[in-house]
Amino acid sequence: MFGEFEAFLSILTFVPAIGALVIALFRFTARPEDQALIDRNSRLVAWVATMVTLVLSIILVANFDRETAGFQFVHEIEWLAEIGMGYRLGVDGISVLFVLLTAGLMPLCIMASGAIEKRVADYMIAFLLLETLVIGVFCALDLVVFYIFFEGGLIPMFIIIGVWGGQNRVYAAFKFFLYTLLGSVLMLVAMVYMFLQSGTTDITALLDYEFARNAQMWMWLAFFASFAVKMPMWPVHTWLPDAHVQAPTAGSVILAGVLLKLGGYGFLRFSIPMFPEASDYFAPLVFALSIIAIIYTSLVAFRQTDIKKLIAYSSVAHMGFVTMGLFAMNETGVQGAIFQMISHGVISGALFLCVGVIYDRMHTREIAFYGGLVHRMPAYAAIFALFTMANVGLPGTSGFIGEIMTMVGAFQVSWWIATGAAAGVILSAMYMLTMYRDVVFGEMTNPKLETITDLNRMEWAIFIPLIIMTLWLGVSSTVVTDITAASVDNLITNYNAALPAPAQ
Amino acid sequence: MAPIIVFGPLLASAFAGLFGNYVGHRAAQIVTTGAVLLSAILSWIVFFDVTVGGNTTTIHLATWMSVGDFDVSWAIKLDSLSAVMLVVVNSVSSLVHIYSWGYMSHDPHRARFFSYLSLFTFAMLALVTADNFLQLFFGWEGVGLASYLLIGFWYKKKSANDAAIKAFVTNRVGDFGFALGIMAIFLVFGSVAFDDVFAQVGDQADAVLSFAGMSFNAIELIAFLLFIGAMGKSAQFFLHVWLPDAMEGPTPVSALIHAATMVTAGVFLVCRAFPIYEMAPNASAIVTVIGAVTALFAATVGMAQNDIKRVVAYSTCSQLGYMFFAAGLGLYGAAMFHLFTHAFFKALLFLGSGAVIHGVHDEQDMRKMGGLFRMMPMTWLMMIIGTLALTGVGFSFGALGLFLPDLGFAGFFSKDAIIEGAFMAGREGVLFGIPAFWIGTIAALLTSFYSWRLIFMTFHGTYRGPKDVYDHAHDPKWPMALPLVVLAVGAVLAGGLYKSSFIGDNSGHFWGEALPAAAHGPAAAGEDHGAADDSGEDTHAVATDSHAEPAADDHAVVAADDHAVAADEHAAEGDHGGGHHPPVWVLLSPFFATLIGFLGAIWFYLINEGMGARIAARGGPLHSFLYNKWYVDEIYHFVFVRGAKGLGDLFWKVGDVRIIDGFGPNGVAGSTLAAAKRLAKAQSGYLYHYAFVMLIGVLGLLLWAQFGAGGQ
Amino acid sequence: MMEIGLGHYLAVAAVLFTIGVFGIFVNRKNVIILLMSIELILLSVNINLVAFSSFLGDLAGQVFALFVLTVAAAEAAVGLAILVVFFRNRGDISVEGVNLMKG
Amino acid sequence: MLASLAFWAFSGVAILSALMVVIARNPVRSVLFLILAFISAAGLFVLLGAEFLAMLLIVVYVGAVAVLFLFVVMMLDVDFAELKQGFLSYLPLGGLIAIVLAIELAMIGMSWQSAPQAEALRAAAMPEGMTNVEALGTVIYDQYVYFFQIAGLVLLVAMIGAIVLTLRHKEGVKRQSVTAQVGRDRKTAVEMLDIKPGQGIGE
Amino acid sequence: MTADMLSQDLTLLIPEILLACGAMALLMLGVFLKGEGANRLVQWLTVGLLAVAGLAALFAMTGEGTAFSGGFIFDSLARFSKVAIGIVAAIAMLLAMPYLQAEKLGKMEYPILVALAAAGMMMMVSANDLISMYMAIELQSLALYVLAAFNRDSLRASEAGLKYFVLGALSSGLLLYGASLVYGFAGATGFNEIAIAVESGPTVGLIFGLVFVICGLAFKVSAAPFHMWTPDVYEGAPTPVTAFFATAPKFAAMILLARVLVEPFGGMVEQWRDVIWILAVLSMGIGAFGALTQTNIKRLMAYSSIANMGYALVAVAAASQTGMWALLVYMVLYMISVIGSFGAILSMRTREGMVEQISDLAGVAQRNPGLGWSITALMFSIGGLPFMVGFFGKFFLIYAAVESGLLILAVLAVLFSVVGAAYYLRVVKTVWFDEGEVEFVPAALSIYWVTRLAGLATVALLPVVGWVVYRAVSVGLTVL
Repeated sequence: MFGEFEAFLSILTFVPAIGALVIALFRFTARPEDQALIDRNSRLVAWVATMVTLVLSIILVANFDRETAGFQFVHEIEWLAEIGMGYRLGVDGISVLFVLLTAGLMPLCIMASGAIEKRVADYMIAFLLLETLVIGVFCALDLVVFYIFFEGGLIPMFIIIGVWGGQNRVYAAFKFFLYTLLGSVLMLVAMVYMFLQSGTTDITALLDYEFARNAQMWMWLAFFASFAVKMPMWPVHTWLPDAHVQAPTAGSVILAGVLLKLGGYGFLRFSIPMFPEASDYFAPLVFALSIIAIIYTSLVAFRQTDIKKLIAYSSVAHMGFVTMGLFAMNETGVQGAIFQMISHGVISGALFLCVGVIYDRMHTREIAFYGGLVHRMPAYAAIFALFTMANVGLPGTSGFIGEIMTMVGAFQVSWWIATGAAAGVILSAMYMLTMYRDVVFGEMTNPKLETITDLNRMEWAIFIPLIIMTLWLGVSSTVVTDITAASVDNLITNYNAALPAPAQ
Repeated sequence: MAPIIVFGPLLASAFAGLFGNYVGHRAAQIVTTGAVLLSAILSWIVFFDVTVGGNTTTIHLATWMSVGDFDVSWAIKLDSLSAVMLVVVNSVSSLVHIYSWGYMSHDPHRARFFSYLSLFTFAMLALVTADNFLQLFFGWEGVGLASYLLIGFWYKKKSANDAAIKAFVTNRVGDFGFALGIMAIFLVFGSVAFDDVFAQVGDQADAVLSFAGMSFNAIELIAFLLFIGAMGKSAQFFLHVWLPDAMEGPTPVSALIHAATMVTAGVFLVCRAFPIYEMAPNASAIVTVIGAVTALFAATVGMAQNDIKRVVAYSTCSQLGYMFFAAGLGLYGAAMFHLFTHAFFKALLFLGSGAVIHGVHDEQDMRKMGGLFRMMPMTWLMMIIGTLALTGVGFSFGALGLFLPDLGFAGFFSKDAIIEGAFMAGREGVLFGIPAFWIGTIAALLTSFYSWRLIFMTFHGTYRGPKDVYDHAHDPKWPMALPLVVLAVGAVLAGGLYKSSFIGDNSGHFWGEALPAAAHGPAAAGEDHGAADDSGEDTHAVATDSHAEPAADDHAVVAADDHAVAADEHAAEGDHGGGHHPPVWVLLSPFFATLIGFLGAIWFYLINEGMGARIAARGGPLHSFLYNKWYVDEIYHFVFVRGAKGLGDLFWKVGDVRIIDGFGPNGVAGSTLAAAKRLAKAQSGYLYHYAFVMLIGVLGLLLWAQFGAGGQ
Repeated sequence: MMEIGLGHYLAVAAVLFTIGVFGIFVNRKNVIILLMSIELILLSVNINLVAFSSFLGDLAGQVFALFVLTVAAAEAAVGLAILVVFFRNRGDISVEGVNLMKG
Repeated sequence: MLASLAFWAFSGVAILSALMVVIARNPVRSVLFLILAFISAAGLFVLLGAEFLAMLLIVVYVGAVAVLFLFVVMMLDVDFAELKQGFLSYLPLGGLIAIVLAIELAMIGMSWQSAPQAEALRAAAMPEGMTNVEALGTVIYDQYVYFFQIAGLVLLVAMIGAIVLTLRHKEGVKRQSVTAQVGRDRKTAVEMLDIKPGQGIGE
Repeated sequence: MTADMLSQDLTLLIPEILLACGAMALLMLGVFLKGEGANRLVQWLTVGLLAVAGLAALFAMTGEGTAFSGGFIFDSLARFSKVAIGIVAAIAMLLAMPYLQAEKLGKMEYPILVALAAAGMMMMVSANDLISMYMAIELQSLALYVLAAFNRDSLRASEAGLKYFVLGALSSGLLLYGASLVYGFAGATGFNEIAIAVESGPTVGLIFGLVFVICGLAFKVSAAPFHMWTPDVYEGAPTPVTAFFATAPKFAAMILLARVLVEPFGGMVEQWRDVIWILAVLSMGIGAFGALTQTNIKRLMAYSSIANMGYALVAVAAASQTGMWALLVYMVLYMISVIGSFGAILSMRTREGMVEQISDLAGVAQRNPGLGWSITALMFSIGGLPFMVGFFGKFFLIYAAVESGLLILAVLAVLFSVVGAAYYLRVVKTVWFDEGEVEFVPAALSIYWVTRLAGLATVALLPVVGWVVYRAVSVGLTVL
C-alpha cells in the first residue's frame, strides 16, 4: 500500500528533523521566562515525533516484501546527476530492521531523559537530529548521502556527550568525535575513488560493479578503518568506554544501541558485497581482531569499577561476535551477526537504561558505591537481572541467538574462531554476574542508598517493551531472520560468485 | 498433555514471580506446587504410556531459529529416556515443592523461591524433552540460571552470591564445550535435531575435523565436546568445584537441583547422545576415566568434610561419577537406572539433612551435632533408609548361586549393576573397564564410610552443640515429613521395581529406540543369572558393624587399599576364568566394600567417638589434602580467577590505557599538541623571522624546482 | 673586457636582488632599512625588465618597469605612512619590538 | 668598449652602494647610498637604451621616494646606533642564503636565450625611428591605457591611504574655510548687541 | 585604438568602472558632506555599489572576451568570481558598519578603500597579462595595507599594518622578480603569449620565474610558508577588516593563482604541481597544527584560513577542469562560512567593548541559542564536516585530487582535516559545554542577520549545492 508512495522513506527519515525544527522554532522565539513551558513542550514534541517515526517504521516493516532481495521503498531525486550522484533512499532486508531498531529505541530514550533538566530543548533537538541522521544512514542508497548521514551523526552525539555528559565529558566527546572522524575520512577518499572508477555513487549500481582486486584491497582497508572504529573493533575501541561512561543515559543507549551498528551495517553494505575478494583476503584479520576483542575486552570488563564502563567493554566484546559472524560469510554467520546487532541494540540499550535508573537517583556509577539494591528495589533488581542474563547470552533471550548463530557460522570457517568466541561467553558470565552481585546483591551497607526508590511508572513503561523484545526475539528468532533472509541469501550468493574459484 | 507438563511450571513460575507480592505467598505456593504436582501426575501417565504403551512422539511447537540449514525447533520429544526423566524431575520437584512449604515457611521471599523452583522445573523439562541439541542447550542453561538464582537465593550472604556465580561460571565452562559440540554437530551433520544427527552417525563415522594442523575424528571430537558440557553440569572432576559450594542455597534446592535432577542432566546428555558415543570409543574412554576419577575423588573428599550438606554433595558428585563411567563403558541403561534410583535416595538424604538442619536451627556443621536420633527419630529413620540406599545395601543371592530374588535398597541394584557391568565390559575389552570396576568398588567402600560417618556424627554419640538447640530439636512437621516418607518409599523400592525395566529382561521394550540394545547387555547378563538380594543380611551387617573395633583413620584407608590389592589378585583370577557372567567375587565385592566402609565408620565414629575430630585437629597431610578437596579450588582460584584478574588488569591498564590510548589517541593528541606548541613558538611575532621564513621558502622551492622532482 | 650581454645585466640584477634579501636578514631591527632593501629588490626587477626589453626589442618590459616605478612610489608612500603611524603609537621603530601578536 | 667600461663602472657602483645601503650604520647614509644606487642603475638604463626610464628613475626615485625616506628618517627621531646592534647575528645564515640565491639567479641569467617565438610574441615591438619617450608614449596611452588607469587608481589609493593614516585634525588649529569666507554676509558677520551701561558684554 | 574598439573594451569592464568611478564619486561625496551622517551614507552607498558591481558582472549583457590588447579578460570564471567578490565585499561592508560606528572609526575613507580594493580584486580575476596582474594585486594590496592599519590609534592595528605591508612589499618584489624572469624567457607579458612560449618547452628561467610568481601569489592567499603574516594581521586588524581579508582577497588571489597556473603555465603542470603540492601540504599542516593552541578566535580563524587555502591548493594541484570547479565551489562555500563566522565574532561585544577570546564564547549556546547554533553550523562547515555545505567543498576537491592521481595528497588532506576538526570542535565545545559569564550586547541587525543566514545557509544550502556546482562546472569548462 505504501509501495507506490515514493517519498515514504524520506518522510520517515525526516520526521524527527521536522520535530527538531518545531522545537527549534519555539526555542528561539520564546521568552526566557517561559523556560519551563519550553522544556515541557520540547519533551512532548520530541516524543510525538519519535513515536510517529516508530509507527511509520512499523508500517514500513509490515509492508516490507520479505521475498525480495533487492531494495524497496526506493525514493530517488535527481541531484548532481552530472557527476553521478543522486539523493537515493531505499531499504532492503539488511537495513530495514535497523530502521525499526532506531525508531524503536528513540522514544524510549526520550522517555528516559526525565533526569535531564538543563537545556531540554537543545537536548531534544540533538536527539531528533541524531535520529534522522541515523535512519538516513540505514536508508541511504548513495555513497555521498550515506557519508553525509554517517558523519553527520557525530555532531549531535558530540553535543549530547559534551553538554549533558559526566565529569570528563569533554575529553570523551573529543575522543569520540576525532577517533571516529579519523576512521571515516579515509573511507571518504575510498568512496571518491570508487566513484571515479565506476562513475556512479549509486549503491545499487556499485553492488554490481567489480573493482580490480588490487583496488579492492586498498578500498577495503579504508572502509575498514571507518567501520572498525565505529564497531568498535580491537584495538580501536578505546573511545567507546569513555564515550559511554560520560554520555547521559539516553546517549549511551543510542550509542550502544544504534551507533555501534553503523559499523556492522557498513561492512554488510559496502565491504563485503563491493570488495568480495578483499573481504575474503582480510577475513582472517577480522577474525583475529574479533577474537581478541571478545576475550581481551571481556577480561578488561571484568576489572572495571564503573558500571557503564563495564557494559561498554562488554559491548565491544559483543560486537566482536558481529564481525566474526559477518566475515564467516555464510548464512548462519551473517544472519546471526545481524540478529546480534539488533539484539545487542535492545539489550545493551536496556542495560544502560538500568544503569541510568540508579545513576539518576544516586549520581554515581561506581560499583563499589552500590550493593544490596535488591532490598529497596526488587523490581529493578529483577529487570536488571533479566538484561544481565540476556547480555550473558542465556538461551531464551535474544542475546543467545546472535551469539550461537555467529558462532555456528564461524565454526564452519574455522573452529579456532568459534572456540575463542565461546571462551568469551564464559567470561561474559563472569564479569556480568560479578557486577550484578556487587550492585544488587549483598547487604546494603551504604547508608546513602537507604532512601533509594524502586522503578517509577515511566521507567516501567520504558523497560516493558525492551523486556518483551528481549524475550520474544529470544524464543522466536525467525521474526528477524525471515526479514533478512532473502537479502542475506542474495548477498552471499553474489559474494561467492565474485570470488575466483579456489585453485584446485 | 505434554505441553501442560512442560509449560505448566513456567506459567506458575511467572505467576509467582510477577504477582507473588500482590497475591501473597500462599497463593504463589499453591499455584506453583499445584502446577508441578499436576505435571508430576501427568508425567507418570506419560511414562507408562511411553514405556509400556510404546507411544513415543515428538510434538513440534514452533520454530526457534531458522537460518539457511540451521533449523531449530521448539519441540517436546517423548520417548522412554525423556519419560524417565520427566518422572524423576516432576516427582522430585513436586515433593521438594511440598517440602519447601515447611522448610521455607519463615522466609519472607517464599513466593520468589517457589517461582524459582518452578522455573527450574520448567527448564529441566525443556531440557529433557528437547528433540534437538539446541533446545537441550536452552534447558541446560536454563537450569543453570535457576540454579544460579536458587543458590544465591539468600542474596544477603556474600558466600551465597559467590557460590551462585561460581556455579554459573563453572557451568559455562562446560557449556563452552557443549556449544562447540553443537557447532561441530551442525558442521558435520548439517542439523542439530537428534533424529537427523543420529541417523547419520554411521555415515559420518570417518568424518574428520582438522584443527590447528591436527586432524580429529569428527565423531570423537563431538563426543568429547559434548562431554565437557556434561562434566560441567554434572560436576565431574575438573568442573566439580561448584557443586559443594552450591550448598549455600536452601536445602530443598540442593535436593532438587544438586542431587536429583539438574546434575544428572550430564548423564542424560550422554545417554541421549549414545549413538555418537557408540561410535566414539576414545571419547567414551575419557568419559569413563573422568567418571571413575570423580567417583573416587569425591568419595575421598567426602570423608573429610564436616558440613552435613557438603558430605551429601560430595556423595552426589561421586555417584554421578558412577553414572558416567557406566555411560562411558556403554552401560547406558545402568547409568539411567542409577540416575533414577539416585534421584530418590539422594533427594531423601538431602531433605533429611534439611530436616536436621531445620531441627537444629540452621546448624550445618556435623561437629556440632550428635545423638540427635533421640530428638528426631523419624528423621533418623529416613536418613538411615537413604544411607542404606546410597551405600547400596542389599544382597545378591545369585552370586551365591541361590535362586532367590535379589533383595536390597534402590542403590544396591543400580550401583551393583554398574560395578558388575564395568567388570564385564572390561573383560570384553572396553577401555578402562577393569580399572573402573576397581575404582567403583573402592569408591563404594568410601561411600559407605562417609555415609555412615554422617549418620553417626549426626545422630549418634553425644551432642556437641549448644544445649538449648538440642532441646528444641524436633522432627519436621507434615509438609516436610511427607516428601521424606514418599522418597523413602522410593529409595527402598525403586531399585527392585524397575530393575527389570531399566536393565533387565524388559529393557528392550522399555527403552525402545531411546537406548541401544547393548546398553542393557553386560549388566543384565550377570543379573539374569539369578543374582539375589537379601535385605536381612544387610541389616545384620549394620548390626555387626556397629560393634566393630575402632581404628585410626589412616588405617581405614590402608585397609581399604589392602583390600583393593587383594581384590586385584582376585580379579586376575577371575579373568582367567573368563565367560559371560561375572565371577562370584565380582558380584560380592561391592557388598564387602560396603561392609568394610561401614565397619570403618563404626570404628572411628561410634566406638572411638571423637577420633575423627582428633585426626582433623592433628591436620596431617592426607587429611588436609582431603579436607581441602585436593586443593583444586585453590589451584583454580590461583590460575583462573587471579589469572583473569591479572590479565584483565594487564589488558586494561597496560593494553588499553598505556599502549592503545597512550600511543593511539592520547599519544597522537599529545604529540599533535606538542607540535602545535612548537609551531606557535615559531610564529614569534618578529617581522624579520617572517621574512626569513618566506625567503627560505622561496629558496627551498627554487631548489626543489631545479633539482627535485619538478625539475626533470 | 668581454662583450656585455644580457647575462651581465641579469647578473647585476641578481646580485642586487640578493643584496636586498640579505638586507632583510641582517637588518632585523630597522624597518626603514627593510623598506630600502625592498626598494633594492624592486630596482633589480627593473634592471631585469629593462634589460630583457632591450634585448628582446620589446617595449613591454620598459612599460612594465615604468609601472613598477609608479607603484613602488605609491607603495613607499603608504608604507612610510604606516610606519609613521606605528611610530606615533609606539615611540620607536625597532622591528625587534614589533611582536605584540605572536603564537 | 666604452659601453662595457661604463657598464662595469655603473654596475660596480650600484652593487657596492646597494651593499652599503644594507650595512651602513646610519640610515641617513643608507638613504644616500640608495640614491647612489639608483643613479648608477639609471646609468645602466641609459646603456640599455631606456633613457626615459633612466630619467624617471632619477626624478621619481631620487626626487621623490628617496627624499621621502630621508624625510621619514629625519622625522622619526630614532636612536639608530642602537638599532644596528645584533647586526651580525644573522649574518652567516643570511650570507649563506644570499650566496646560494645569487648563484642560482645568476646562473639563470647566464642561461638566457631568446625564446624562439619571442619575436612573434612581442606585444609592443620597439618601433623604428622613434625616440624612447615617443615610443613609450604611444604604447602607454594606447595599448596599455588600462594599466595606466590602474596605476592612477593605485596612486589614488596611496594618496587616500597616506592621508587617512597620517592626517590629524588637531584641536585648536585654525583652518581656512573658503566657503565660509566667501559666504560671509552681514547677518553672520555682524551682531548687534544692546549693551546695558555698566555691565559690559558678558554671559 | 578606435572609439568603437574602446567602447567595446569598456563594456567588458563595467563592474570595475562602476566601482572605480563610484568610489571616486563617493569620495567626493564624503569630502564635501561632512559629518557622521555622511559617513553612514557613504557606507550604505558603498554596500550598494559593491552589490551593483557584482550584479553587473552577472547581468551585464557583455559578451566574453579580452580587452585592451589582451591585458584584460572577461570569461565565465571572471564573471563568476566578480559576482562572488562583489557580494562578499558588500556583506563584509555591511558587517563593518556597526563596528565602525561603535569603535568611532566611521571615516568615509573606509568604504572607499573597500570599494577600490574590490575593484582591484575584480581586476585580479580578470588579469590576463603580467602587468595587469601586478597592478591589480597592488591596487588591492595597498588598499588592504591601509585598511589593516585603519585603526591608527591602536598599536595592534598599526603593528598589523606594518607587518602586512613590509611582508607584502617583499612578496611583491618576489612576484615581480618572477614576472621579469617570465617576461624575459617567454618574451612577452601577455598570458596567451606566455602560454604559447611555454608550449615549446619549459626553460629553467621560466620555471624559476614561475616559482617566484607562485611565491608572490602564495603570500596573497597566505599559503605556507608565506603565511606568517596571517595570524598577526588577522588578530591586529580591526575585526571587520579581518573579515574582509579572510574572504574576498583570498578568493581573488586564489582564482588568479589558478588562472596563472592553468592558463599561461598550463603546459608546465609537471613542473609546478610539485610546488603547489608542497605548499598545499605545508598550509594544511601548519594551519591545522597552528590553530590548536590558539585562544584568540581571530587568530584561530587565521590559521583556519591558512589550512583552508591549503585545501584549495589541493584543487589547484589537481590541475584539471574538475579541480577548477572544485576550487570554485570550495571557495564559495568557504566564504559563506567564514563571513558568517566573522559575523559571529563581531557579535562578541560586551558592554565594555569587543572581546575576542574563544573562552568568551563559553555558554553562548545557552544564553544566545541562535548565535550558538549558528557558530556550531559555521564551524563544522569550515571544518568540512558532513551535513554542512563545507563538506561538499572538501568532497569535491578530494574528488579532483583523486581524479588527477594525487592520492597521497588527498589522504593527507583528509587527515589534516581531522586535526583541523579538533580546533573547530574546541570552539563548539566552548559554545556548548562550558559555562560562561560573558554577556554580549545584542548584535546590530546586519551582523545578526548575516550570522544567522550564513549559519542557516551552511545547512540549508545542502540541496542547493547542486546548482552551485552546475554553475561552477560551466565555468570550469571554459577555463581549460
